[in-house]
Amino acid sequence: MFILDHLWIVPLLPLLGAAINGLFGVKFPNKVVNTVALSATGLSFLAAVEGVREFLDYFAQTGQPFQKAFFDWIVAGNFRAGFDLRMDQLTVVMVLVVTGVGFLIHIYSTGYMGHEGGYYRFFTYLNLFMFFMLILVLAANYVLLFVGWEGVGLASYLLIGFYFLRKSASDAGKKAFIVNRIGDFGFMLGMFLLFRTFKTLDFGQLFEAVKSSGMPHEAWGVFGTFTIACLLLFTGACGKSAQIPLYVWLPDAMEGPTPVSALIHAATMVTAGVYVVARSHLLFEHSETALVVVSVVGCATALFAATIGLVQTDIKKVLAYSTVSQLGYMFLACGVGAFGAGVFHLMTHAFFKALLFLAAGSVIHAMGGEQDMRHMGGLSGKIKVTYWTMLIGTIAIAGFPPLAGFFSKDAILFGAFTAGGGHDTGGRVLYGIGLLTAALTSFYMFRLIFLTFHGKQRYDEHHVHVHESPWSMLTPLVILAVLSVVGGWAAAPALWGGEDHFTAFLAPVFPVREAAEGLAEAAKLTLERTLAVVAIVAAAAGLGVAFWLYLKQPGKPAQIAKSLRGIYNTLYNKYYVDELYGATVIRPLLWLSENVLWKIVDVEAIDGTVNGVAHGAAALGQTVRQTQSGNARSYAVWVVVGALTVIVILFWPMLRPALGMVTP
Amino acid sequence: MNVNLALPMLTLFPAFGVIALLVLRGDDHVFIRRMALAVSAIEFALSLFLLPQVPVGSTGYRLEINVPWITSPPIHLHMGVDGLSLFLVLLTTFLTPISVLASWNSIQHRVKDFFVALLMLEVGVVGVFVSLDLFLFFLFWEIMLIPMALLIGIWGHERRIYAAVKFVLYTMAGSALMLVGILWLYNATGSFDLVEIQRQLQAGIVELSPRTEMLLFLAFFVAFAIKVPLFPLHTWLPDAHVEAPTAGSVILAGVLLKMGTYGMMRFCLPLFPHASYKAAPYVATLAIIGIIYGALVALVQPNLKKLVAYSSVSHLGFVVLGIFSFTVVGMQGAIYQMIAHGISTGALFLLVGMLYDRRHTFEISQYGGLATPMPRLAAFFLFAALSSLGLPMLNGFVGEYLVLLGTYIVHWQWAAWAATGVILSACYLLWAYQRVFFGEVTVEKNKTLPDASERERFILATMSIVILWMGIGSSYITHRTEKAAEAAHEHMQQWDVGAAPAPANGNVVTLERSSNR
Amino acid sequence: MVPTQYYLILSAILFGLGAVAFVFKRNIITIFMSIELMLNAVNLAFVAVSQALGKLDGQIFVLFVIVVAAAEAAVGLGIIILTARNRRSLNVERVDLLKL
Amino acid sequence: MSFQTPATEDFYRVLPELIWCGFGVLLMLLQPFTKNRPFFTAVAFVGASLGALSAFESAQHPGAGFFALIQIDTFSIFLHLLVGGVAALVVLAAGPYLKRENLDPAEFFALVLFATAGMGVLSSAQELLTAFIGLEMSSIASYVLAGYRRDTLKSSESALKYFLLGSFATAFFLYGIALVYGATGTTTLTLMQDAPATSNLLRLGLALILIGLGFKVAAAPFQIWTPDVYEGAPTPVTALFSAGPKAAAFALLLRIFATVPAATQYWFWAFWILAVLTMFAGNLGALVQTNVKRLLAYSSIAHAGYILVAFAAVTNMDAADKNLGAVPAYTAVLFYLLSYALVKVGAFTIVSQLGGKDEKYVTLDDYAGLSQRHPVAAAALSLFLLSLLGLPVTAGFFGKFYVFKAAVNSGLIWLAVLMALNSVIGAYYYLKVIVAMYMREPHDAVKDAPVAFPATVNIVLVLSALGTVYFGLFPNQVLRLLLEKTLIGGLK
Amino acid sequence: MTAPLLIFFVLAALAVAGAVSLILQKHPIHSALSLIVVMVALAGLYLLLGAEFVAAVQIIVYGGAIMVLFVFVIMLLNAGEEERTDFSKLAKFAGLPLSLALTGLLAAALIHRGAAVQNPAAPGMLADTSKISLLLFSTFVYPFELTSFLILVAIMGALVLAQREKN
Repeated sequence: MFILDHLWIVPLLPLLGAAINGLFGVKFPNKVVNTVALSATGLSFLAAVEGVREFLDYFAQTGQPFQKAFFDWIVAGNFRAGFDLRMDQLTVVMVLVVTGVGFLIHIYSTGYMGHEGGYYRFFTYLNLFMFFMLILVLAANYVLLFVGWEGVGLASYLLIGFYFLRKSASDAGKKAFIVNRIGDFGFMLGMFLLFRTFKTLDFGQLFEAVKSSGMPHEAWGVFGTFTIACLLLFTGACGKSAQIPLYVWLPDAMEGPTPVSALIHAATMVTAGVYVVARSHLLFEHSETALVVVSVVGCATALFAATIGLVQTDIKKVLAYSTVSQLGYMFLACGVGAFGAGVFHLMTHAFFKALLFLAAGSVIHAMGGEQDMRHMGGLSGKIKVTYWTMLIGTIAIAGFPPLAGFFSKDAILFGAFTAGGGHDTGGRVLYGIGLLTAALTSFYMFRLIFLTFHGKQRYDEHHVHVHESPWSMLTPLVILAVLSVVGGWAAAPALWGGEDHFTAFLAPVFPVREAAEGLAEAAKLTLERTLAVVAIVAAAAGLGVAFWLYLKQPGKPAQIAKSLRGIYNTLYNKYYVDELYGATVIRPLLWLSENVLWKIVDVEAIDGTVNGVAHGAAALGQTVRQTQSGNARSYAVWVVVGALTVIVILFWPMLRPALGMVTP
Repeated sequence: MNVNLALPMLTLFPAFGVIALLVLRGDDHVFIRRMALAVSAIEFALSLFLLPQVPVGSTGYRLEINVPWITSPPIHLHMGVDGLSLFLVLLTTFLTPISVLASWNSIQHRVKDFFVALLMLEVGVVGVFVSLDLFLFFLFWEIMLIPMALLIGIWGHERRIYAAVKFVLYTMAGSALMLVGILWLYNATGSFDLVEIQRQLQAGIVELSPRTEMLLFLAFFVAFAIKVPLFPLHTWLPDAHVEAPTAGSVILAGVLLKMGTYGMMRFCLPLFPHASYKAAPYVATLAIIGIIYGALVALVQPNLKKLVAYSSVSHLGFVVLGIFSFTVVGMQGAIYQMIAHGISTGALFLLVGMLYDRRHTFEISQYGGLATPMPRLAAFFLFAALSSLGLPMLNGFVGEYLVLLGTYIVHWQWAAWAATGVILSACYLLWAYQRVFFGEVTVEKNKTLPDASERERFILATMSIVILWMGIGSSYITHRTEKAAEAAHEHMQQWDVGAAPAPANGNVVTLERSSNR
Repeated sequence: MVPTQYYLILSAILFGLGAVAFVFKRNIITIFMSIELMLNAVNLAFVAVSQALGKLDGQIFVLFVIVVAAAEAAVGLGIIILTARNRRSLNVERVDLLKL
Repeated sequence: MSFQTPATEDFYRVLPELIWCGFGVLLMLLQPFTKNRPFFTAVAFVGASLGALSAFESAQHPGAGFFALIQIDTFSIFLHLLVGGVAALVVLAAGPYLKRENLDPAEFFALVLFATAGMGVLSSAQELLTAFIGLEMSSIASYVLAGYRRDTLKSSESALKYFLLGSFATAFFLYGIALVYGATGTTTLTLMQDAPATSNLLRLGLALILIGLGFKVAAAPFQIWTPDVYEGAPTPVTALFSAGPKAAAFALLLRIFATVPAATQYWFWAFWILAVLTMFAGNLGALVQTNVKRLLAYSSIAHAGYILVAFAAVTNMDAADKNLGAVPAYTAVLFYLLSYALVKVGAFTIVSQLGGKDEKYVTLDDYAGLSQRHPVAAAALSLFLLSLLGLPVTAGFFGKFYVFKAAVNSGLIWLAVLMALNSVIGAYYYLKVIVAMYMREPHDAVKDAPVAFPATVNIVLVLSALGTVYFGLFPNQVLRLLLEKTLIGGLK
Repeated sequence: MTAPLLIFFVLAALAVAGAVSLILQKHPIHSALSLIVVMVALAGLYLLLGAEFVAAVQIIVYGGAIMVLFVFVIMLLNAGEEERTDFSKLAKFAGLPLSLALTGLLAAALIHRGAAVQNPAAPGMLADTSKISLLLFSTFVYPFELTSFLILVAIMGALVLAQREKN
């Protein structure tokens, strides 16, 4: 129980690494930086593994999630936010994914970033990110979770803007932070509402309070406490997990170094939104509306991002939109109540998307920094390990069995289809869109593979010396590839001869819900089988189209783009959403602030009034001064005026009736 | 009659330093600086001894001294600290040596006068925070004006005289009314003693008619609101900040503004609870406007220092909002935000001052890409900016969060509006940071700027440690300020006799005015 | 028998005419004379009232006023001579160096 | 009626006046024998301060003297000390000035002492004609003093304007006395207490008295002469004007006020309105001044306005315990006069020294950068200005505080608010001077001008500065003295 | 109309006429002479009121000494006709109306019945100069002595002001 009792060790190790590298790293040789950073993360991973082991023991004995308060962080009135850490099955999944994938990416980075300036800085940020991410997943209350939540945002900001000399990079970092802040705005209000209602933000106490409060489930259209709170929390999740309408930062975030994209913008941080929704599932389950909104937003984002991904030419941008799309998938799962499936997809996605990004990084590395797929092609023979691992990742994400993506996606689609007992038209629609998205995913991912690795070589060999990456980079690829292959089997359902360990494992957190109650076991199996087949067909269709368009008829895509110029341009320009935001929110706000608030309200109106009063006083002073004409005759008149004044004042009670004024 | 000389000594200690400075060698600048640093550092050390004097859970005022000073009208030398004033005093005594250090090289002209003014300012500010006699309070309140005006007016930048005069006139306009209010109160109660007046008002010995109470409230409130500054009384602030030397800005933002919010909490609420209730919606509206407005105007400032100045308007809006939420949580948050803002905005002003020392301009367009020549300064700047924008685990978050939470509990709309400030603060700070530090170095001169010197690093590291500590160990402070916040809250409750017995802290406070008063 | 009020009204008129003269005249000496006129009006009031009250002190006051008038005349004429010497003009409107 | 002689005690009661007049005569007698300036300064200083100190002797004989024409009470003792102290300081400050401007000291000092004696008479008189004689004594001496630099146009103009307008106002005052006499049958204040309050005669008489005294205290719109006269007069004389005669005229007003119920009743609104007009006239006028001497003149108008606020406060007291309730308001006036006199004498002394030969350097530009050229003078002047501004730890603060308190206590909130507003306006121009001294750079002409502060001037500055700070910190003793119920004696 | 009343009106008319003449005359000498007329008329009124001593003093000191001083100064300074400038716009437009209004107001206040004073029992009964001296030297001895200083001041003042510069 040592680690569990000192659970803070897990997040603290990366923080230590960050601190050492951050304060002294500038003087360290790269090797020392490596040692510090890797050992911090590695030890953290080991500690996490040990912690998980201890937790499982603990759980076996008590049947309770583990939670421990370490110190009071914020205390005011009856509000308390402690530095309390919590370990339950959901945490276990997250902690292992974060530390595990994180560690791999650290290894990868030593190779990838080896020749970059600011090496220590990079690892400082990366370790810092690990710290905050671990806080996020280990937190036992919303406030501490929020610490990690904002902290990873900060790390993301720093890492996106790592190449701060590039304006686009610093722009992207800033955008990421600010858009996240918009989400956080909702998240904070959500917390406040929860606190106001339940007087606590501690997960354990809060969920107990919810259960014991006996507050009714809120049906569709009822905007009760749960609905509002959940929607507010979901706003935060939208920001962090890049859902419509706050997804805009994620594609830009590709300005960061590729390992960052892999770690933060694919595997871990962006899934925090999903994690929060899953964590708050008890609340969401109290509100029909919130769930519907989550699923619709998720589904819409999935499709929307996938369509954009179809035409992107930057290899990382494709992956970025893919990530957005897959995150939509996860929300779709949560929205239809299949939280387990969502978390499962979160995990598998972490494997294969990290793999894809790292592989893409390897490609970019090989191409000497080139990211545009139009200038690649035919790389498969030259960088074999990268090619094969990336292909595995692609197959996984495309949803071909028996790789990880298939199982998780299948679970989600099944969940959607059977939502509302399987008779819900809404669920069917969601399913349909999900399926379409799956096909699109398969298409753009294979498009990526074909454009990059197959076909004609479209780069100049004299300028680009394609070379395979060092093993420090390839090892993580291989490991992740393996995980992408086998990861899915953890939750392989009965249909595939598995026992769905994953769902069972998460059962203490998400009580197993008979998704398709009312259906007989056999009918359920049949349905599952049918849906699986349909999914495979969809994926295959995507693959086929991609194969046909990019390998068989390489001229065709341009032709199609030409004939559908409007659509193509819209997609290529990401539906002009950035421009829309710019035109409707950002520029008007800046204009308003500068030209109205500052220059008119502040300078003219308020300060103008203040100075106007001063000038008025000065003008009055000049008037008074003018009476001082220097002419004694005028002065005599003034004395007479004064005399009249005084006499009139003293005789006022008698003058008033004389002047016809009567006292009322 | 209590005679505990600790607080008068603490208040007057810098004045002794001033006398020493005046009497001792006047031409040796190094000596003067060391002397000023020593005095302010000792003052800080002395003030640390206050900490154990206000233990967790202690109620009322500690280290009280109460001796008659003027017999008619009865004015007493009445001082005391509680949780609220304790940390504001500490903040003052902490920021003063920092300011001395920050002025080490940048002040080369009339060095002695500068440090004399700075130390006198400390006397005034500490005095304000420990005074429990309204007259004494007013006295220190006014005393601190002149050194501050001198700091701005002599060692400031181009429009320093305009700014200094504006600062004084604005403040005097408010304080003159406050004096009338104080006297009115004296007329009603026959006392200048805060504790005594409070007792009489609460016991119903003296009853103020609603109109009287409201007028009195306004007399005090306007003076405080100008100091805070609350929108729309804020326009002195940007000018004063931009023109002031670094040390002046640090003290101004760090401590002087807090005098306003301190006053609201110490005087407006306990003395005029009904009027406070009635005014709360309006005050909160102004505070919220201030939060958003300050942030939006900060967003478009081409002048870095002005940007930080407007950010103060925004941040102080949170404090006022917290106070007028009338919840323990909100008030605790307000107190915390006062201290946190002092540190983080102080740090920002220090950093801006360091940039100014190097380039003699505040124009953002004159900078850009500074992270390359001066990575350390850039790092510290980011740290301070993050604390200012309320990143959790740094000091700014705690106050802001508690204020919003406390406000939300009673008026969710207020909190929702105010929370937009959280978004906007990220916008203006990060944008400014980007424009100053990121990108290629565009101005040739900037390429060779030196990074933070050892002195600067010491200052910044100290500030950073405090920022971090306050972000993590906030309960150390909140435990000690709790009783003060509860007391302020209770006064509001006690007066609300018609309402149901007060629920525990942080709960909804009914705002209906009781009918039988 | 003349009512005392008549005297008072006469004194008021004379006093007022003094004021009129003070405002109207430009020659410093004449202006000073108008002050003497006003003092005379005051004296009339004193004497009339004194007689009405049957008290003698009113007459005493007149004597004092006359003394004061004499003293003022001495100093005043000194000042007038000084001014005339310095400025070569007796027009009060031309004495306007100090102003605003 | 039989012949009566005054009691011996009566001569103790007027001891200060006797000493002042005696020394005045002495100075005139000594004049042919010596040209030694320090000697005359010393004699005059001894005379002024001895006279002031002898007020303590007359304090041993309180009560009405000289057939109830005068009244010796705390009030009159305080004012004797005040005007005597002012005279002593002015004498000290004037010594170097007279030397610099090459003016005869003997007559000057004699006139100062006679003027002081007149003020002394004014402050103890409780009979209007005696008061009138005192007023004339101080006025006539003042006219001459204003024109003492007889060869300069400004000084003679100052004397002429002061004389013409002053006599004009005197006529009003005198006419007022005549009418009051007609209405009440007496000129002794204590006998007027049961005068018929409805009489037009009394009403008009009081109005005219108010006009006359309003002129002396420079209440608007009678303030009109003040800036010109103050600017043109030799600066030490200006110091005397702003402190002495004003205090004495206020004293008489106060005594009438305290003693004659009808006055209290009729004058309230007049004071209210005059106070407001005066405050604004003074402060607004000063706002745009660049000549420091003139600025201080305007400022003294404003301060008269503040004092009038306290008067309005006195009137508004509950009639039932007017005397009890009004005492703090009287105290406010007296304390204000004290603080104000200290400060004005100090400030004008500095102006006088900085002016240089022929008072050349009196504009704000000439004051620029004074803190570097002469830090002590700058600091002292700042202290005085801050006291005028009413900042704490100065006597001016308490003075203003008491006036505020009086106004608020008697329910004159609006007047207090207007006064507060005026304080802020006032702050601007006082700051303007401080700003010039501390925040601006000196111009070339003035840079090389020697600034000499002889010992006597330094004594004046030290005394007034110490007094300003001392009474700012420890006003107790003075207040205790002034808060007696028997402050103004002779009441039934 | 009784004789005293008639005399009063005649003298009053004379005094007012003198005052008006003072105002209207352009030459200071003429004004001075007009003022003497007023003074003489007033002296007549004093006699009518039974104040012989005051009437005598009026003629001797006022009409004699003071006015002679005036005339002397006028001659000394060789003052010519008054220069009727109107630099002061205030005096030009408001001076006369306002000062006339003041006159009117003063007179009106005294005409009002509230201003009534009791009329003397019999005329001339107070005209006892010895009583005046008794009063002057006992009750009013203090102001009387003060006037001596006052005159001293005046003499000295005139001296100081009128003396020429030594060099």
